[in-house]
Amino acid sequence: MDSTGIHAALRGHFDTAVGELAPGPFEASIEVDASAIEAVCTFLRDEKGLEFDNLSNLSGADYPELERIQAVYSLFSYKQRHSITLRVNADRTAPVIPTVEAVWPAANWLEREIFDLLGVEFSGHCDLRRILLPEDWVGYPLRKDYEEQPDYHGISTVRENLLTMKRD
Amino acid sequence: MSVELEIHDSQGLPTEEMTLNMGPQHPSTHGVLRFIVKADGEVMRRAIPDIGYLHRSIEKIAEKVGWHGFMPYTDRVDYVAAMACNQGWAMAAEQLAGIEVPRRGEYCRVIAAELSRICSHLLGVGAMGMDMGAITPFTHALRERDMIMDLLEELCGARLTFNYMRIGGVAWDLPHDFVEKVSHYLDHLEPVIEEFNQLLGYNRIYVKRFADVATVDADMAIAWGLVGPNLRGSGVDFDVRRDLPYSVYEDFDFDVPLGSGEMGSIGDCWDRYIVRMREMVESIRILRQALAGIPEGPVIAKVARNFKPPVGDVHVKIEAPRGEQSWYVSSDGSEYPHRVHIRTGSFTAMGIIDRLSRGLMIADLVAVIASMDIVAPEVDR
Amino acid sequence: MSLINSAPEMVLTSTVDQVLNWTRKSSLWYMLFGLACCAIEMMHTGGPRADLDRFGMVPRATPRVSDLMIIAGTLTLKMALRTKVLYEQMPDPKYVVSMGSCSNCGGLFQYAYSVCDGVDKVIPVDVYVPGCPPRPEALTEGLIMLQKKIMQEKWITRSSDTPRLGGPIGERT
Amino acid sequence: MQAFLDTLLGDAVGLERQLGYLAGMVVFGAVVVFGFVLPFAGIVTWAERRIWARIQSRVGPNRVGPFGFLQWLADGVKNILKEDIIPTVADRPLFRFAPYVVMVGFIAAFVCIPFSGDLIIADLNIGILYVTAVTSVVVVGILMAGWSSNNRWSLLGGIRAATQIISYEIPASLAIFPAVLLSGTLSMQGIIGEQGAAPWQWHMFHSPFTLLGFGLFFTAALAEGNRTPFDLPEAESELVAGFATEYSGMRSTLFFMAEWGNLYVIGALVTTLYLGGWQVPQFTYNPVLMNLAQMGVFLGKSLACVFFMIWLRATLPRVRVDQLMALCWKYMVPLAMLSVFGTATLMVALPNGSHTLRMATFAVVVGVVIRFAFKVRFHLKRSRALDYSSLSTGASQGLSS
Repeated sequence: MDSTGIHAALRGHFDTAVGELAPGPFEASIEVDASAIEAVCTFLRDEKGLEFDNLSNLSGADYPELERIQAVYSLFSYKQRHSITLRVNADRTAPVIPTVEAVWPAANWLEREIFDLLGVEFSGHCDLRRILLPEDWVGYPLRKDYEEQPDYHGISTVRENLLTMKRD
Repeated sequence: MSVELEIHDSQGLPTEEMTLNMGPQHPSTHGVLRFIVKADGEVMRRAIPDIGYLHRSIEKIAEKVGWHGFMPYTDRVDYVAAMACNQGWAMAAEQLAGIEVPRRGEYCRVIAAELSRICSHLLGVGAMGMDMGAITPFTHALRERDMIMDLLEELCGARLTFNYMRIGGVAWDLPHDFVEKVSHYLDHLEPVIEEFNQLLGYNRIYVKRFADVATVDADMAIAWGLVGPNLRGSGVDFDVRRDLPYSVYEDFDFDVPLGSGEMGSIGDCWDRYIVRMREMVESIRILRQALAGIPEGPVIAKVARNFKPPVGDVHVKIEAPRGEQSWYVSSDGSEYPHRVHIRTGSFTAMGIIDRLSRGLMIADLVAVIASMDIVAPEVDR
Repeated sequence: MSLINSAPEMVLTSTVDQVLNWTRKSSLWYMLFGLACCAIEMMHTGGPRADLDRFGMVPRATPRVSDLMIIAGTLTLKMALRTKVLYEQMPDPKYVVSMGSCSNCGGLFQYAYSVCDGVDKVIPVDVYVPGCPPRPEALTEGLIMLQKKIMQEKWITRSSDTPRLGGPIGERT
Repeated sequence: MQAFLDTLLGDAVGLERQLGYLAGMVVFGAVVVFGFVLPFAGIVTWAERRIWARIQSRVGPNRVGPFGFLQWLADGVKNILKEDIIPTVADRPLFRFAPYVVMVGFIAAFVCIPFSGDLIIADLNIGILYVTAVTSVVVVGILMAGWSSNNRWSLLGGIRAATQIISYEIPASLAIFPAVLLSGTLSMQGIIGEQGAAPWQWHMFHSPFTLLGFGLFFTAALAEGNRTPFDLPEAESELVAGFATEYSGMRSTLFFMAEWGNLYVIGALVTTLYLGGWQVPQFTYNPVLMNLAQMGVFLGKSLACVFFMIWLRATLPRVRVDQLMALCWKYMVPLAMLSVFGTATLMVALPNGSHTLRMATFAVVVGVVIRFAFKVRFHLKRSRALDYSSLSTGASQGLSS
């Protein structure tokens, strides 16, 4: 099924929770309300003819000027061989998106990664801990306004400019 | 995350759960992975992966170094098969900007990527043998890899981190005699793969260790997002090169090997092993066709030095040796990417290990990690 | 151990020193400490073509029996603390070779937020091998340099340098 | 040994004679331990590294001494002089004591291991029983090491070793029986004395049952010596270094030595029981020459076994712990029973043995070996046909030569 068909099916079922279809260079994307994402995903997975059985990518991007963090769900169906991209916007100050872990178990780690690096809280996630960075890390590095801590457990993260450093 | 402390064996006697810390520096964790193993004697109750010991913030660096400048970093995303990552990044940037790569350039890419794939699979299966205690296959794999590295070195001057591809094509044309050398090497490699199967793959002990261990059925593999050889080992007939063709893979005739449960059940560790072995054979086929059919012409399209793709984002999927790599690249129209996210095969494969490990023996955990062919930087990036 | 660096320098004591150095140099067991890209080149150095076994260097899984730690690859902050523990677990005399730009100075990743730029911030280093990643030949040369360094050490005879066990060799000039 | 000492002692009697025996045995024992056992354990590590390297298409140690022969010396001296770390959480007395227990178990076996017709420290009349008994002491040491290290990997390694060695004692002991039955004695020299110099006179080829017994004994001995494919206690890729994980310096060297020295014990036992021991045709009546020839033959056969074990280690993967147990209890113990009862029945049916049966068994084994050799030769030829260095003719030619 092509993206317009998928969009029509979603519109028919969810009405205004699903935004307009935005054409993209590779695949079309649909904006979805944060509150509806789990229902939309369940629908996309279970509905006959759609059958998105695979969450192939879950990315997030920080847009400080728009005051939002966007999660991008890239879905793929091995049965139907079609794909669609969903976008969910969250408020930048306290980003919360419901988890889709129950829909695709693969989302477990992908959501943890977004939480770790961008600080999006996935409500309902069973094990929302930092995954890549240590537990005691401060800040969310992939946010545009992230500032590095001067040291980590006594190891300085400040680096001298090696070119101007004098030999002693 | 709560695991009960006291457990009871079949006679109802209380036994104590043992927590083992495997890694981050453990001989079989392929780099720096860590598992917290909750074991009851030799039987694992869980193996909880702890990753991030090689998190090098590649995705953040992309936002600082610009479109062209990020290419060397993609080598380090998966250093065992750097060409595939090169290609993923180049394709993402090209699709954002709508650049058409010259056909010779695409052929060069395919040749480089397939050589890299053989290289990567060799290390993968060699490491599978080593983790099972057979060291000889590993050194033999290194011997073969050295020869491929010689070839790739002639192509781009580096043994491991190639930085060969550019946005719009490849950096250099094939060197003198390269086609002959590669075909000579492929002649040499084909019987070696057969020998590998005899030495390792069909070795009775090896089969016993790998067959029927950590079986992943097709539905589970798809739902957990397994990709590439791991997915095909579970019998799902999907290969990005064939089903969502990119580059010039449409020109080539090749099969997609699938796990068939030859030694046990579909989707066990042995299937994941044999899929890799057969993929090498298919790569040889692709290489032969590519070497025979390489057209003349330029290898790189004209791309501005000050490359600024229009605003937008793309998802690009390529078939890397460790499975489909999904690149999410977002551009805000400046000379720096706004966001790069790489969903790699090892990352999802790592995610499923917690689930698979329940009830296996500690020795099997090693087999599972090896058969998934997990490479640490791809997990952590 | 009062024997260390206490005897006067004569033919006998220097010969003993020479013999001890020779045994150490000829049997440098390195710990499998592959961190990143360089780990692959380290394996290749131990593999058929470069073959570190020629020099009596064999990989060891546990720090307790290894003499040499080849830091092969990027050291992240998360790993840096572990590295220190592993280094402390090695028995003396121990040596460290920093392999590749990342562990020398952070290399390609010095501006990353999660990378410890330079392993010498955490543990002392004897030999730095440049390259990204260094070729097996480069690593072999680095190890031969380490062997030369070991041959200059003094164990029994009095030495004007700081005693070997008093401070890590990397801090000597 | 006693006969040899008799010639030396001449006409001394009573206490003097006994003291003479004692002195002779102690001296010979010391010569064996310090002049043969300990260096041998080291030299085997060198040999193993060279052989492995060849199998893995590498070179192996070649920088210290001719062909790197002094490698073992460098390793040994270096290890002995290394810092000896005892973890603070370890059980100190046990931790210190464990390596010595392992060493005792391994060295004590040499009391009964013959070198030639006369050279044996003490030809006990319960020889083979004594060897099986003292080699089991190793388990205690390993378990002590695993427990006292206070490291979970060590503990797992120790427990694996204990289960494995104790379980495999049973098929190993059962597989000794056929040879003992045929010889009618437990004495090592007695067992060898019952065999002949020609291969078909060995116990191994007495009947298909003893052939089976030979195979079982060899396999079980591999498992008892923690060798691949049964090297689970120190499985590097699983348990880091198993029971020896926390040991450093000299103590770890003792473990290494016991392990590699055990190779020779296994080889010597196999040679004694099934491969005809030191038997050579009587070519001279000079006792020195004769003894030297016997020693050469015995060492040759034992070292062939050692080589075979090294070869196996370089080739095979290792089994899993449950498969190991299943192999022992489900297959090897019943087969060992079959071997014992088969041999016994045969001895009753044919008290003098059957020459035809011997020759038939011998022919079968020779046939298998020849077939295998052809297969290996085929692979060797094919691997040589593809020239490694001619492949990359370009920039990297200097490398591949």
